[in-house]
Formats: sequence, C-alpha cells, structure tokens
Amino acid sequence: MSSETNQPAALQSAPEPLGRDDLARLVARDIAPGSFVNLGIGQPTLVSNYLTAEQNITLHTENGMLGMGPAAEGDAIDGDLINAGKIPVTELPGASYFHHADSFAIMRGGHLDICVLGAFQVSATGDLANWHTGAPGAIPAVGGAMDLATGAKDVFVMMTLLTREGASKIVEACTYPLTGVGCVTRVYTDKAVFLTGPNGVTVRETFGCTLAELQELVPVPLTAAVP
Amino acid sequence: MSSETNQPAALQSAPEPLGRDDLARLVARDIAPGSFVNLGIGQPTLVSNYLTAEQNITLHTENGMLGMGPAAEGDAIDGDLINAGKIPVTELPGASYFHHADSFAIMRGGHLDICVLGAFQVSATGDLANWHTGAPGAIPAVGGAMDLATGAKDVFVMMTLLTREGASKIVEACTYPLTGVGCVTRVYTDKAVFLTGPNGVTVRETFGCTLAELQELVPVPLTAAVP
Amino acid sequence: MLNFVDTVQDAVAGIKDGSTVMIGGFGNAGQPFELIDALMDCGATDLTVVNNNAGQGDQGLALLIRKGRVRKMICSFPRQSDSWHFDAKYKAGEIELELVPQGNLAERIRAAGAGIGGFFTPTGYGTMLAEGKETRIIDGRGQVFETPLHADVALIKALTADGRGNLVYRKTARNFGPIMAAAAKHTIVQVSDIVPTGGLDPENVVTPGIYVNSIVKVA
Amino acid sequence: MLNFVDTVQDAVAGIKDGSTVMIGGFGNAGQPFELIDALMDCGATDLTVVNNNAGQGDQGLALLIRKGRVRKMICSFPRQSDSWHFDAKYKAGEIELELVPQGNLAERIRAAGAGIGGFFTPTGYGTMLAEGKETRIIDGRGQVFETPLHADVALIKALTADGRGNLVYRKTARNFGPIMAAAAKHTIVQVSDIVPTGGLDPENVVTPGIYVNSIVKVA
Repeated sequence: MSSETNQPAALQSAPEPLGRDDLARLVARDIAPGSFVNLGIGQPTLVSNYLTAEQNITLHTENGMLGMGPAAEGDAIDGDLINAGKIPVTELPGASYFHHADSFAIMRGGHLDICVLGAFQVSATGDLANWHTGAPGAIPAVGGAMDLATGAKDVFVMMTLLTREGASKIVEACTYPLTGVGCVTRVYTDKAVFLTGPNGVTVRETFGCTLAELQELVPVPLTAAVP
Repeated sequence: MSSETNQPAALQSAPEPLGRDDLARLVARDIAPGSFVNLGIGQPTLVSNYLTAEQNITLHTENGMLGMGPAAEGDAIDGDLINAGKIPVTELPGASYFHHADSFAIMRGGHLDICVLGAFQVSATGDLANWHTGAPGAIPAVGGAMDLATGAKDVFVMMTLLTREGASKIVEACTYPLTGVGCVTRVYTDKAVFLTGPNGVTVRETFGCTLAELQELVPVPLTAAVP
Repeated sequence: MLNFVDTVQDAVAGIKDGSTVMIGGFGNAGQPFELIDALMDCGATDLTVVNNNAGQGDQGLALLIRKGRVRKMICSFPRQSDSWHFDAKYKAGEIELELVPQGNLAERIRAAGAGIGGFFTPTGYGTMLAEGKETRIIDGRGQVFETPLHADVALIKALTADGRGNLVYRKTARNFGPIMAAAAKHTIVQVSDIVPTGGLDPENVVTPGIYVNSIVKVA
Repeated sequence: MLNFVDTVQDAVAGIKDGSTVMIGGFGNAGQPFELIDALMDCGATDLTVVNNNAGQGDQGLALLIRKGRVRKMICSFPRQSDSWHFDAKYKAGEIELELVPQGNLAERIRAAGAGIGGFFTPTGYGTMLAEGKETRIIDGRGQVFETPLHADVALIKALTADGRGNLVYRKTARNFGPIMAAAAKHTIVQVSDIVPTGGLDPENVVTPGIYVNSIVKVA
C-alpha cells in the first residue's frame, strides 16, 4: 500500500505529538454525554480534569461509589471517602454507595459505558497487558484491572506509543502477561489514536506524523479508519 | 424387636393425638431462643402464635424482610407489606428490608436456623415432597419451597401423620415429586415427633399411642430416640 | 441514557413483539400496574414474561395473559387461588411455562445483571426441576447448573427517583425491582415521586441510576 | 447468636490458630484497626487472611503480617508503595499469596454467603490467573470457574449497629463489610455507635443482624 492511499489529508489532526494533558482532553471530549465511566489509576485520572458539566458524566470508583467528584482538599478530606487509588475524593449530588460485590456487578455486568486504562502493551486484536511485568521476583497485583477490561462496553487505553527504549507498545501479540483478551476498543497515544478489534488496527488521527511514519514505528499493519 | 425395648416409659408425652394448635405450640417451644426462622405458608404459620417475647425469635419472609410481625389488621393493612403467602403483615422494631436475591441468599446461604414447612410425604432419610402432586393436569407451583428445604440449617415438617385415606405420610421413599433430598431433620405430627436423617427415623415422643402402635401405622423401622 | 417521560404510554412505546419482559412485584406488592396496562394498550405480543407469579385476579399481568399477549411465563408460583386467567391458558395449551424455584429465579436474574455466566446451586438438586440440567457434587452436596436470565425490558415500580435515576423502594414492594433493573437492557420505572438530584441520601440508594433508562411518575 | 461485648479483646478471644479470617477494608477505609490490634495481642497465628490488600504502612494488617501471624494472603492488590512488610515476607518466601482479581474476590465472597457452589465469569479468562482452572465458552465468551470463599471469622468495621445487630456503614468504608459478614461463620463488628432497636430505618439497613455475631463499640 502506498502512503497516499493510506493517508487521507484529514488524518493528521495535530502538528506535534500530544502531551499527557492534551491527550486527556481528547479522551474527555470523546466520551458521549450521559456516560458512566471508570477512570483507572494513573494517567487516566487526568481525564476527569477535562470533563464538562454539560457532558453530565457519572464517574464510578470500584471501591463502591457512583457519582464521584474531584479529589478532596483541606477540610474536605475524609478517610472514609476514597477512590480506587486510595486518594481522598468528594461526593457529587446524586451519588450512591454500595458494597464491593454490587460495585463489581456494575463493572462485570457490562453497565459501564467506558473505562479508561493505562497499558504496557495492546495487541493488534485488542488484547491488553497492564497489570504485571512478569519479571522474576516482581510482586504481582491485579486489583480491578481484569474486571474493568472484560466488563466495560468500551475499553480505552491511554499510553505513550513507545517505551523508553523506543519499542512500540502496540504489538502483534503481547509479551507481558495478559489482563484481558480482545477487550480494548481504542488506544490513545501521544502519536495517534488507534481503533482495535477483531479486524486489526485502524488509525483515527495522528499527531505530528503521517500514517506512513507511524507505520514505521508500529509492527502491525495500520490502515486509516473510515470516518 | 419387642415393643418393651422400643418404648421407654417417657416416650408417650400426651394421652391423645395433638390438634393443630397444640402441635404449633410444641414446635414453637422447641425453637431455641434467638433463632432466625422462616415459617412456611399454611399450618406452619400457626407457630408464630406461640412464640414468646422471651424467645426473641426473628421471623424471615422470603419476599424480602427480617423482623416480620403478626398479621396486619384494620388500618395497619398496607399492600406494600405482605408475607410470602401474600397476607398483609406488620413490621417489628429492628426489622430490615432487602431485595429478592439478598433474601434468598439468606435462605440458600444456610443462615436461617430453622424453617417449618408442610409436607405431602417425608422419606425415612429426610427427603421432602411438599410442592406438587404430580397429578396429570395439575399446574405446578414451587415458590421458595426448594430453597428453604435445601438452605435452612434445620428443616422441620408439620403435618398429620396419615392422609385422609389412612396412609402414612412418612414413607420409605417419596412417591410425590421431591422438594429436596435428605433435608428434613424433624417431623411434627398429630401422633408423634420423628427425627429423620441418614440413619433412619427415631421417635422423640408419641401422642395417644405407644411406639408399637405407631410402628403399625408407619412403613419404616422406628426406634426410640436417645434423649 | 436516562429519560423522564410524561406518560406510561410513552414509557413502553418501544417494546417490540417477541421481547422478554421482566415485571417486578411479588403478588400485587411492587407490581407496576400502570406500566402493564400501557403495555397491554401498546399491543406488543408474543412476549416472554418473567415474574414471580403468573398474575392475580383480573388486573395487571393476569389481563396481559388473558389477552394472549404472553407466549411464555418464567416464574416460580403460577398457581394461586386467583390465577384463573393463567390456569385457563395453561390448560388450553396456549401458554408455555418455565417453572423455576424462586431462589433460582432471583439468583439467575441477579447473575444476568452481574455478568455471571452461570452458577451451581443445591436448590432443586434431585428434583424434577433439575431434570436435563448439568449437575455436580461440590463439597459433598449435589448441585445444579443454572444460567443467567436476561431481559430486553424490565417494568418495575419504585417509591422515589431522583434526577439521576437513583431509586428507593417501599417495604416488601422492593422484591424483584433492583435485580430486574440490572438484568434488563432497558429498564422502565414507575415511581410515586420524583425529587431533585441530591434529594436521596447516597447511603440509602437501593438502585443506582446506572440501571435505569426511563422514569414516569404515576399519581 | 448475637453478643454485645465490652472490649475488642473479648471480641476476638475465640479466634483459633489456623483460622481463615476475612478482614474488611479497602486500603485504610473500613479497616477495623482496633480488632486487628486485638487479634495481634491474642496471639492467634498460622492465619489465612482475606483482604483486598496486604496491609499498608506500619499498622493493622501490615503489622499482623510483619509479626509472622499470616501464613497465607488471599487478596487482589498486595503490592503498594507502602506494603513493605508484605513485600519483605513475600520475597523471603515466608508468606503464601493467592492473587485474585478484585471482582472475583468480591464475587467469591458473595457466593459463599449466598450458598452458591461456584460460578463462571469472563474475568481472568486467557490470563495467568486462570491457569489450571476449569474454563468454558458461554454465549461465545471464554469464562473461568471460580469457587466460593468461606471464612471462619470476619472482622469488619461499620458505623452504627442497633440492638438486633443491624448495621449501616459510612461512604466508601462500606466496601467488603457486607459480603464478608455473610461469608464467615462468625462475624465480629466494630462500630462507632450503638443505637436501641428501632433506631435504624428498616429501609436503610445494609447488613441485617442475621449476619452478625459480636459487636463492640470502639470510641
């Protein structure tokens, strides 16, 4: 395939790679109004900074709450009101509390519209590896990652496209231990937004590179997404 | 075996067969203080009339309540507050409401100390038949009977010993469709109290008959229970 | 997506022929009569209905059955003193019955909402209601494999909703409402009262709004 | 049988060596520190502990682990920035770890309380945490068979108990308390407040008293 046929003029939507905050802003903008969303620990938490009141998004935290508000500060800090990262948070009007089995029933029963997770690797068919390096001596810890990966209607990943060593985190098959099989639907990276699924990887937009340049970095076939 | 060896002097505890109310009084007296109890529809409901405040019994109704009080009368009748027999009831202090899955989790998880059920037949090993005659054309209806039979720590049956035709309802093997296998621990009848289990049937007390006379009526081997 | 609709007719308008419809209530407590009446008027037919019973007297689910809209009942206790409409249809061979022990019914509905693919339970083991089902012995007890019970639509009744669709119920009318709300693709709720968001204590919400799609206030 | 006891020492006195002990809490929220301290003082050892984590900092479960009382942890998230006592024991090979996805942990605890013999779930399918486990394809999805998680004792923290042992919790400190109370043979609860029977609204009770054995008020 020539890069011409692969690169509609509109595909490159930013002249430079996106920073973490710009990426979070983009993810936030892509969340449909009225959605119920779980934001994973770490980079995905940034997304909450860019959700607007008009979007009317309800945030879920797996330790037993819908309607989670921003991080708590000062006198609002309450040890009984924390998020899945064990950070003190606040409660919005219309919130609800429930126990752990009920909370995970929300996740596992397919009721969350979107979860946003970090990742070590995502495969061409949407396999996710984000919980364990598998290194000898590493202490594994999984938390709710597997439940989110298999339970949410859409699983968005946020990550840099490349490791510090320059290897693509989008791979033909994950070498790290899997979190879930074929579960990721969309990958937001500093260089591009990828759509993943049973038919392989398509590119929705690129940031500071052409599709051909992106293809140089990523070891799986890329095509432009049909808008 | 001679009837002498089978009939300790103390076994006959009443000179006449017991009526329904006397039987209900006996069952009520046998329920340990502090127990959580489910009383089935029909004859078992009578037991509630004889529970004392000192016994501190908590009644469960499978349609979603612990702490059920007596039947409601007059202005206390509330269509939203009914028991499993769909009779309006009342709420005692310390009651709680829950949904159906949580209510049956109480039953199925082995948390009820005792349920008291009616029966068509009980087998020598404690099989219970109480939900369906199996007659051609009969419309079956099971409700919570199977959950109670398999879930409660002790399953007490209340019934007349004989059918209208004079046949024993304690049988070698049930001919009616089963409700549960090996679940009945005790059978209260007008003529005797039987203990059932994997080792067969023992008799705790008789009403208006000797053990030998009782044995004439019941087609499974009976022995006196060790007090 | 949550919608507050003005009439029960609007609430049920999207229900298609052939749908599986869960209807809350145990006897008449918690039964959403007005939504059922609207379902009757909207004409949807060939329905599979999940309810604990198969209708009482001459109202609600009983009428839906009498009018021949229900192809199949999934329930635990169809036969009652006043279940004459079901009884007649059943004896005429005009309605299918899947009889489920009440606890299995509740747990199967709960499993659907919770994403469970199936579970083993001692209830029903060794009985005719387990015939043809997979069984296994677990920790010395015979157990039966039961599957989740999903629905296209749930019609339930609650006491109060807030602006987020959070629900609370009243006494034993709670019964199947919370688990059916979670098991259906589209949950329609009739309530006695709607309060502004923030009007329900977050500690006391029984059904979180995530499980609710349409709310209609019924006087 | 429900007992109100005067001290945390009395509350935990019956816990035997080798017990499986569920401990409520997610991080520090809902963690019953005073009961854990009493468990430490009572000397029970060779414990299997079920908790979401494996202790934080230098208190509660972390100390119990440091003192070598815990033979095995069943948890979802042992490794944290301040899990140094667990980390050291694990690297020294002095503690066994059963790592369970958090939702499977919750559902297995719930299954024990609800009398479920086992269930299939998509969570973990195709991952190393499903290795050696039974799997099956249900409705096109790979699923893993998971078993109930029972305990001898649960130590949990609630906000308020009434005279019947009914409990309510506070915010996200509710977490594992309700399901652990149902899964353990003997449930011990520390509360901030005890009110007379009738002092909790029956609509708002989260854990019914049937699941509670011992209650101790902790100032």
